[in-house]
Formats: sequence, C-alpha cells, structure tokens
Amino acid sequence: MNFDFGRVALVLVLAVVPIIGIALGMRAPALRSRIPILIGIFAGLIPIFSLYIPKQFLSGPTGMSPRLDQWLIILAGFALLLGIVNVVQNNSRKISRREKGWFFAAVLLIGLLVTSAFGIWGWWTKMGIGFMPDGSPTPFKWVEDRFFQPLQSTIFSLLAFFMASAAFRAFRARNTEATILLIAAGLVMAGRVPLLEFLAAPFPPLHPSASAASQFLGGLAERIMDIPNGAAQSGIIIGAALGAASMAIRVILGIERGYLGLGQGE
Amino acid sequence: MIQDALGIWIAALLTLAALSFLYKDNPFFRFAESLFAGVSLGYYVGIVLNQTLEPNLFEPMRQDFGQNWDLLVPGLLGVMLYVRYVPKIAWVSRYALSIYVTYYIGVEFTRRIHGEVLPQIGRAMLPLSRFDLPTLYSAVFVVGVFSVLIYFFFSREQNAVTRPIARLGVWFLMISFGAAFGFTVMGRVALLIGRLNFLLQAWLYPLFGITS
Amino acid sequence: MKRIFTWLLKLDRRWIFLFVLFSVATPIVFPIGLPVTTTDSTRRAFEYLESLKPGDTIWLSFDYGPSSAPENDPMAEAVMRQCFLKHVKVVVLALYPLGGLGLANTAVAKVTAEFPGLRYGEDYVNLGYKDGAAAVMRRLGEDIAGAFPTDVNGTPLSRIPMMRGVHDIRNVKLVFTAATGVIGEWWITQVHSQIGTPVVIGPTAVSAPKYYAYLNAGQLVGMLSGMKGAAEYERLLRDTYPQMARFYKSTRTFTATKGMDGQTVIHTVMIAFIILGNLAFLVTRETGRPEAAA
Amino acid sequence: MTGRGKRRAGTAPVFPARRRGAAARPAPKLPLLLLLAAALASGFPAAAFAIAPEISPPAPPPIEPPTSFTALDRPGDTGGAVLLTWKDPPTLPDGAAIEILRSEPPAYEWSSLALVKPGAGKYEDATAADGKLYRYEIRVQAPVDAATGAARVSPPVVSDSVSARDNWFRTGRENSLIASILFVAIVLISIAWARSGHEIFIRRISGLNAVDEAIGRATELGKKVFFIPGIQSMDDIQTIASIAILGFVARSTARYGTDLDVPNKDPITFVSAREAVRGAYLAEGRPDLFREEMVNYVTYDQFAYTAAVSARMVREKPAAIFLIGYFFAESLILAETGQSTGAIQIAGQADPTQLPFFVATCDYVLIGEELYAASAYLSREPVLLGSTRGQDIAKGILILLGLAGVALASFGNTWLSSVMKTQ
Repeated sequence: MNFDFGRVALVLVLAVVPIIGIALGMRAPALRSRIPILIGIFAGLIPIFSLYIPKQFLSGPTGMSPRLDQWLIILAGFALLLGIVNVVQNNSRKISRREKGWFFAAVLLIGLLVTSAFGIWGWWTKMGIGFMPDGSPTPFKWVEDRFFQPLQSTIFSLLAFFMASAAFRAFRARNTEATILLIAAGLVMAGRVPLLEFLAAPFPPLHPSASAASQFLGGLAERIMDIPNGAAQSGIIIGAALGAASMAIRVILGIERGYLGLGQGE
Repeated sequence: MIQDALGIWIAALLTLAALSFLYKDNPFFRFAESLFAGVSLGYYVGIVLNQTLEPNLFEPMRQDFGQNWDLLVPGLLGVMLYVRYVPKIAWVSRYALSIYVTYYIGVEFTRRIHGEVLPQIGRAMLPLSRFDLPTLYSAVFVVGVFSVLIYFFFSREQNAVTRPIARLGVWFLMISFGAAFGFTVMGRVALLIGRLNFLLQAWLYPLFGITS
Repeated sequence: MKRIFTWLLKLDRRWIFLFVLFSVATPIVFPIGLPVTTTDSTRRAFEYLESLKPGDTIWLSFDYGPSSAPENDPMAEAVMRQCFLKHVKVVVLALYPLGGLGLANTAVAKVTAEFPGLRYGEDYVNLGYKDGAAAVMRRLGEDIAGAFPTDVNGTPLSRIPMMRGVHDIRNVKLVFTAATGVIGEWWITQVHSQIGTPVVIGPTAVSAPKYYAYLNAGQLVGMLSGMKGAAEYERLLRDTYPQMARFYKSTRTFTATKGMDGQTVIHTVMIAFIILGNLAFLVTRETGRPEAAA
Repeated sequence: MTGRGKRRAGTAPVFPARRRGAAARPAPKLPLLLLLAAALASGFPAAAFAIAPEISPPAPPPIEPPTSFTALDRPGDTGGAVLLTWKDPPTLPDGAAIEILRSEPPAYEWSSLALVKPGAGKYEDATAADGKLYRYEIRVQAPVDAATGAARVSPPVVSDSVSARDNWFRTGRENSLIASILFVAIVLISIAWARSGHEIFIRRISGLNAVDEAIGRATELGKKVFFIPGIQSMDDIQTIASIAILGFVARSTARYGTDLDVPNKDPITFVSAREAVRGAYLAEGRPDLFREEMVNYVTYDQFAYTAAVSARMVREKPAAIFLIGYFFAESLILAETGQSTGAIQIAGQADPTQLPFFVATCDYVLIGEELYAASAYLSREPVLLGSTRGQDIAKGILILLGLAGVALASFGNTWLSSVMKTQ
C-alpha cells in the first residue's frame, strides 16, 4: 500500500471528513451545507497552489492535483448513470401510460439497451469495442459505424443549411452595427473562394483581372481575420477571463452556491 | 458482405430521415431522432466503461492495488451523487458536487489569469513609433483591444469620453462576428459535401451500377 | 416589383435550403472545373515531393476524422498518387483516435487499386493506428519498431522489405500529415524541431491560419490549406502528370477540385441571397423582428 | 585542463564501455590512427606526430571545448532533473555535436547521456534521482575525419558535483502569482466595500432586462420557457454562470406559474440544474409547482442532444428560449430552429467562438463578460455587485498597464510586454 503524504491528505480531507460531516449532518441540519463548502475551498485551492508549488506531493505525477484530477474523471464517468436513470424513468413512464409518442420512447429505449449491452459485453469479454482479432468490427463498432456515425455527421451537416438561412435573414443593413456585420461577413465569404473567377468564367478577357481581384480579396479576408477580428477576440477573452476569475473566487469561497441548490449570498 | 450492404442501407436511410427535418418535423425524423438519442447514450455507456473507467479505475486497481487504493474514493463520491434519489438525505450529494465543481473552478481560475489575461494583454503591447503599414495594423489592433475592453465596463455610466469609445468597441465586435461567420461557412459546407459523398458513392452509385 | 421584394423578405427558409442542396450537390455530380490558382505554400510542398528520388520513403499520417474527410481525404490521396507515380515508397499510419484508421484503410485501398503494379510491403505499408500521438512521435525518433512493432495486419516490421532501411524517422525523407487538430502541430514541434525530418502539413481551412507562423519560420516545407489547398495540389498533379487527369475527371470519385466548385457556388449563392435580401429591405423599408441587440 | 585530458586519453582502454563512440570503431584495423586520434583529443598533437610523422596529411586543427559549463538543479521543478548550460566554442567543425556524459562520484565511470546539436546551449538531464550526487562532463565530438579516418573530440569540461531536488516555487511564474494575488485582493476588498453599505451602480444590460419580458410573454401565451444550459459539465465556469442565471429564471417562472423545461447534455450539470431549480421554487414558496421532469436528461452526444432539443422546440413551440452557457457547433442549429418557432431568444456565452451565430439568430445576446455580470445584475446583491466592481477596477488597471506597454514598446522598450509572458 502506498501512503504518500499527498495521497493520504487527499483521502483524509475528501473522504474521511465528508463521512464525519454526513454523520454530523444527520443531527445538525446547519452543517449540511457548511461542511461541503469548507471542503470545496480545500479542493478549489489545490490546483491553484499546484500551479506555483512544484513539490512532489502536490504537483508530481501522482501528487494531489493530478490524483484528484483522475478521481474526478472517474466520478464524471459514474455520473453518466444518473442521466441514464432519468432517461429510462421518463421514457418508460411514457410507454406505460401510453402517452402521445410512446412508440418513439420505445425506439429510444431499445437503442439505448442494445447499444449499451454491446458496449458492456465488449468490456466484460475483454474484446473491447473496436475490431475483433480477425479485423471484423465488433457489434458495438458496427452500431457505431452504421447508426451513430451517419446520424451524427448528418445532424452536424444541417449547419450548412442553417448558415445560409441565418445569413439571409440576419445580414440586413438595418443600422450602423448591422451594416458593419454584413460587410465584414460578405468580404470574408468572398475572400475564401475564387468567387470572382467563377463569375468571370464566361468572359475570357476578364480572367486575369478577376484572378488578381480574387487574390486581393483573399488577402483582405485574411487581414480582417487577423487584425480587427483578432483584436475583438482578445478584448472579449480578457474581459471574460476577469469575469470568470472573479466568479471562480466567489464559487471557491462559497459565496455563489446556486449549483448546490442553496440560495445566493451568505 | 450482406451485413455490409445492410449497413449501408441503414446508414443511408437514417441520413435521409435526419435531413428530412429541414422540410418539417415528421415521423421518419422522429424515429431517427429517438433512435439517435438512445443509441448515442448507449454508445457513451460503452465508451465510458471501456475508455474511461477501464483505464483509469479497473485496470490500475487490478494491476497494483497498493499504488491505487485511493481510487476507491471516487467510487464513494459517486455513491454520494446517487444518494440524491433518497429525498431525506439528498443533501449528501452536495459533497460530491462541491468537490467536483470547486476543483475544476480552481483550474479555471489559474487558466484565466495565467493563461489568458496576462498573455493577451502582453500581446496588445505593440510598438507604434513608425509610419508604415504594419504599424497601422498594430494601431488598429491596439485600438480594437482597448475599445472592446472599455465596452465591458459595468459599474459606471458611460460618459462623453467612454461612450464613443465603447461604441467603437461594439463596431469591432461586429466586424469580428461578421468575419467569423463568413469564415466558418466553408467548413460547414465541407460537412454537407461529406454527407452527399456518402450517399452518392456508397449508396446511389453502386445501386445504379455507376462505376466510372 | 415591390411585391416581389415583399415576397422575398418573407421567403420561407426552406427555399434557401433547397438552393443550398442544389448548389452543393450539382458540382459533385457534374464537375464544373473552375480555374484554381495555386499558392506558394502548396507549390513548395509539391516541388519538394517532386524532388524526391525513386526508392525514397515518405511518411503519410492520417491525423483527422470523418468530419473533416472532405477536406483532408483529397490531400492524402493526391500525395499517395504522386509518390506511386514517382516510385517513392509510402508508409501510412493513423494517429487520430476517432476514425483515423478507417479513413486511412479506405484511402489506401482506393489509391493502390489505381496502380496495378504496386506491391504491399515493398511500395507501401500500412502501420495502422497507435494511441497517444505525442509519445508515439518521440518514439519514432529512436526506433520505429518500438512505436509500431507490427503493421496493421500484425506482420513484424522486420519482415517487411521496405522497412529494412528505415530504422527511425530520420531515414524518412518527409512527413506528410493530413490533420484536423493539434496532432499536426505536434509533428512540427515534436518531430521536425527535435529530429529534423522535414514536414508538410495539410490542415483543415479553419486551423490553417496558425500554421502560417511555422511556414514563415521555415519549420514547414509547405502547406496545403484546407480544401482549397487540396484542389491546388490536384491541379499541380494534373499539370505535371497528364495521365492523372482520368482520376480527376471521373464522376465516381470525390476530389477537392469538385468540392471547391461546390464551395464557390454556394458562397456565391449565399452572397447573392444577402444582396437580394438587402435590396428588398432597402426598397420596402420593412423592419422585421427586432434583431440582435448587442 | 590538459591534465584531465591526459587522464581521459589514458583511461580510454580501461573503460571500453565509455568508448562506444566513433573513436572505438576503427580500433581493430588502425591502432596507430586510434592512438593518433586519442593523442589529438588529449591535446598532445606533437607527441602524435612524433609517433607517426609520415602518414599524416596536414593535421586538422584541434577542437576547442565548450566554455562556461554549469550544472545546477533545474529550478522550480518537482525534482528529478538537472539543468546543464554552456557556451559553444566560437568555431566548430562541420557536423560536430556536443556529447554529454555523467558519472556518480566517487565512481569515475562516465556514461554517455546524449548528443546535442550545437546552438542548444543547454540540456536537461531528466533521469537524475533526487538527492543523489552527479558530475557532468561535456565535449565536442566531430565526425570521423575523412583524410585520417579518425574521430575527433575536444578536451572535456567537467562540472562540480550537483544533485536534483524537489522545489517549493515554480520559477518564472512570479508574474501570474502577483497578478492572481492582486486580483483576489481587489475583488475581496470591493466585496467588503459593497457589504459595508456603499451603493454600486451597474449599467443597463439589455439582454438581462429582457429576461422578465420573455417570461412574461410565455405566461401570457400559456407556453413553456426553455432553458438550455450549454453542453459542458460543471467543470467549465460558463456552465456555473448559466446555472446561476437559471436560478433567477426559475424564480420568475415559479412566481408566474409558467412551465419550465431544462434539457441537459451533461449529467453533472443536470444534477446541479435540478438542485438550482428546486431551490428557486422553494425560495419563491411554490414547491408545489416544481416537477422533477422540468429538468431532464437527454443524452451525452452533442448532436443527438441537438436533434432531440431542436425537435422538442418545433413540437412544443416555447414562447421563450434561453441558450446560456458553453456551446459549440450546435449553437446555430438550436438557435436557428428556435428562431423558426417564433420564440423570444436570449443567448449568452463568454467564449467568443459561437457568438457570431447567436448574434445572427437571437433577439438578445450576452457577450463575453456580460454573462458573468448577469447574476449581480439580476440579484442586485451587494456581494455580487462588489465583485463586479472589482472586475472593473482590475480592467482599468489592465488598460492603463496595456497603454503603458504600448508607449514603452514605441520607445523600443519591451520590458513590460515580456513581464506579461507566462510559462
């Protein structure tokens, strides 16, 4: 058994103290929110200290900060089950009450059960979820390739259509701001493809100038992306980073705690 | 072989069903969408089990329990998360939630100050001492960064000095949004091309025997 | 006249969807063949590959997934074709976790079928996928067999004839990475900077801007930026090797040249729509819903 | 210097393992040349010529060793590494490399660690064990001389004993440490100032004024309010800001008795969102109106979630849609579908990537920092207003610093911008 200082400290504060806290909380309701917040302060300070203190017990490969990171990856993995329980509850209720669209709820549940069964089977048999030794896909992989992948990329590709409809509707010269938006969008769009050469295609005498103009538009688009766009992005990032950092202080100190279902303030 | 042809038909029909949403909501789309929701959730069960829990939890515990005994704690925290289904002691889940949230928020804090604020402000410190084109670009950049920052002042009413600067900042924001929108069209269209290619080459061309 | 504009302003967005579908699909089925002007970064990549001698070996890494396949596939295919024409040996591998290997297998099968004389293990080899891209790259500098003990079929590298003279990545004349994410950048920072093997990158259009810095610093031999870069490469290949035209004229296969036709048409259509919309708006002065208050 | 060289040349046959380099290879065939090479390396060319005067073409000039060689614990690390630095000699033969060797005193066995390209000037030995003493030696190694067939090396330079250790401060991060401390101090002082009863003004943010309008409309029409908290987990601070705003939206829907629907992609966000909504209904004294299904889970896949939520928008036609949090490519699919249903849409994201699509499709957009100012704006609580004030003070300081940096840089001084570089 490995009893490094960092590891033991982590277990003490993040496992033993909560257990004591739960025991106390059964008696004293006031502690039900106070102790989690105190532990939160500790957990929140670990990565901050780790940025500046390179000591082995804190930042080494198995120090407190990387170790806690690994713990929480596992915790996030477990959390998926919370979602699944909710989905199964909601959909089986729909089916049992024969609500409108119960058939589709059944389709959903069958898809969920079959795919996860393949995944669990692959894990249990150590076959994995990729390819079998003979190079043929596992059932999980087959479902991934034939159901999951095509649907995923098709929904993703709907964006091409929505880009066009949103552009048509939104890019109108209503006021100064909207006009600037419209012009920037138009210039960059035109600069990304040999649009002028396309338009000049039926007129051979225009080809050389169209090609030159095309190159110019391309350079202009790049410049717009680089300078005004880069500047605005920097401005947004700096402002947002300050806002995020100040929110982080409030969350770590337990001032902002709506996510725990507790009211604002003290 | 038959399995493969079947697979292509399934993929092609699901693609069409998903695209049909563009016309309007219909039973085919609803079928595809429900199936997708279920299959995708099941997919992540497989992924989380095989690619998150196996290498991060089960494998290390099996290989060397002495070095990894502490990995039992996330299991404990996971149980605390589920306790919220027991209304009387639902508050126990706060422990897991609070540790999860504050740790990552600590990471975020350092990332913002260390990784964003300082380097970004440093990047804006450009020399403006000459009269040439690159200096003009630098000047535009500097003006852009600071006018956008002035737009983000909240605790003071804008006055005769700051109002025009903030307005300029909004203009920079608008250029940025328009340009980024225009820049993205190409990548999104490439996705659509990918789907059409699949329908044509894997499904339609072989179906009609077009090979050249 | 005004009625047309009013109609246009209230246009059902499904008409726009239909336009989008046709403007993208038509050029893929019936290529237009728009002129493609080549840029310097693409020419440099092409000329470097042209300067290789028969028997040299290059490294072709599939560092992208299905979502960027229309951009990256044509690059990888064009480079493979060029190498096989010049009798340069190609080592194929995949470092992108989500689907890189599948794309590599498909592309290799497709292009090698076009060159009947090729022999697996002598003219090209497929090493398959390895997890942990950065670590794999560092390993390649020491000993390729350490990172890839076998090829994709499980044959030990020592039994593959063309791998005999290729002990580590220094024995390779060029790394070509068709890349969507950060893996392409690692080839520059982990392999070129540390070991010195020349690198050409084919990034997606979205990530291309950040590679200009590497290009200007001389850390990249050349770059094919997005679908446009791939189309330029196809044009250079067709101009240099007229026999290649048949692959690029076929209706059956997808090429970046066709893709760029589609891109150009759709961009033109979108701009036309925006102009029409504004014209209609200015003529009718009709304000629709309140828009985007910043 | 030469004395050490002598020892090295002399010890060569005793420790053949150390001589794995080019010099060892020709040994069986050309013992004489080996001797010559060793002699050259040892700085005794004259002696070598005395032994073999005839075979020697004009001798290559002796190679100079590197200078200013130091070996120190690599500063500010978790231990396990030693940092070597040196200056290359002014002239180097073509193809030469710097060889690095290590020994563990008191033993004198030198083992080769690495060959480094000229120009590097430093090497990190990451194989050193903490607390163990090492000595390092470097020398220039030139390729085999074509004329004589001999390998050529410079006289070596040896370091003092050194050991690696675990450190308490990561050097080079002083700037961000000071910035972080200052920022925390500014925010905490501003909060204390606000708490002590000082009024704090906050300017109008139209996107937030519209929250009540949107919920009011939903109430009038008897339709739902959708709140989509982005697709990230609670590990992203934008999600936390979104959950805070959800708390206010839920209080309004509880007050008006409007139906609320919060579909989730991330399970931990789902748990937090449910706690926040439950808490809001409780705080408004309407726990009877809260239903568990209000906050529901959809699926973990980005686009499956998008498809399901878009379909729900089209089917249920909500009157108001909030898209607040961290979104990726799905932003436009959701917002454009929502737009087509005629709902009032309020979007908010701090990360700039998806803002263009929200600006094009939504009625109101919270841009960047406005997202974080929202909870202060909506609640008007002194603590939150105070921290917003603190952000503004920090922003003011940054703007002044930035302008000072521009001014300095214009006079050719890049000190301030180099201070901002983080590692």
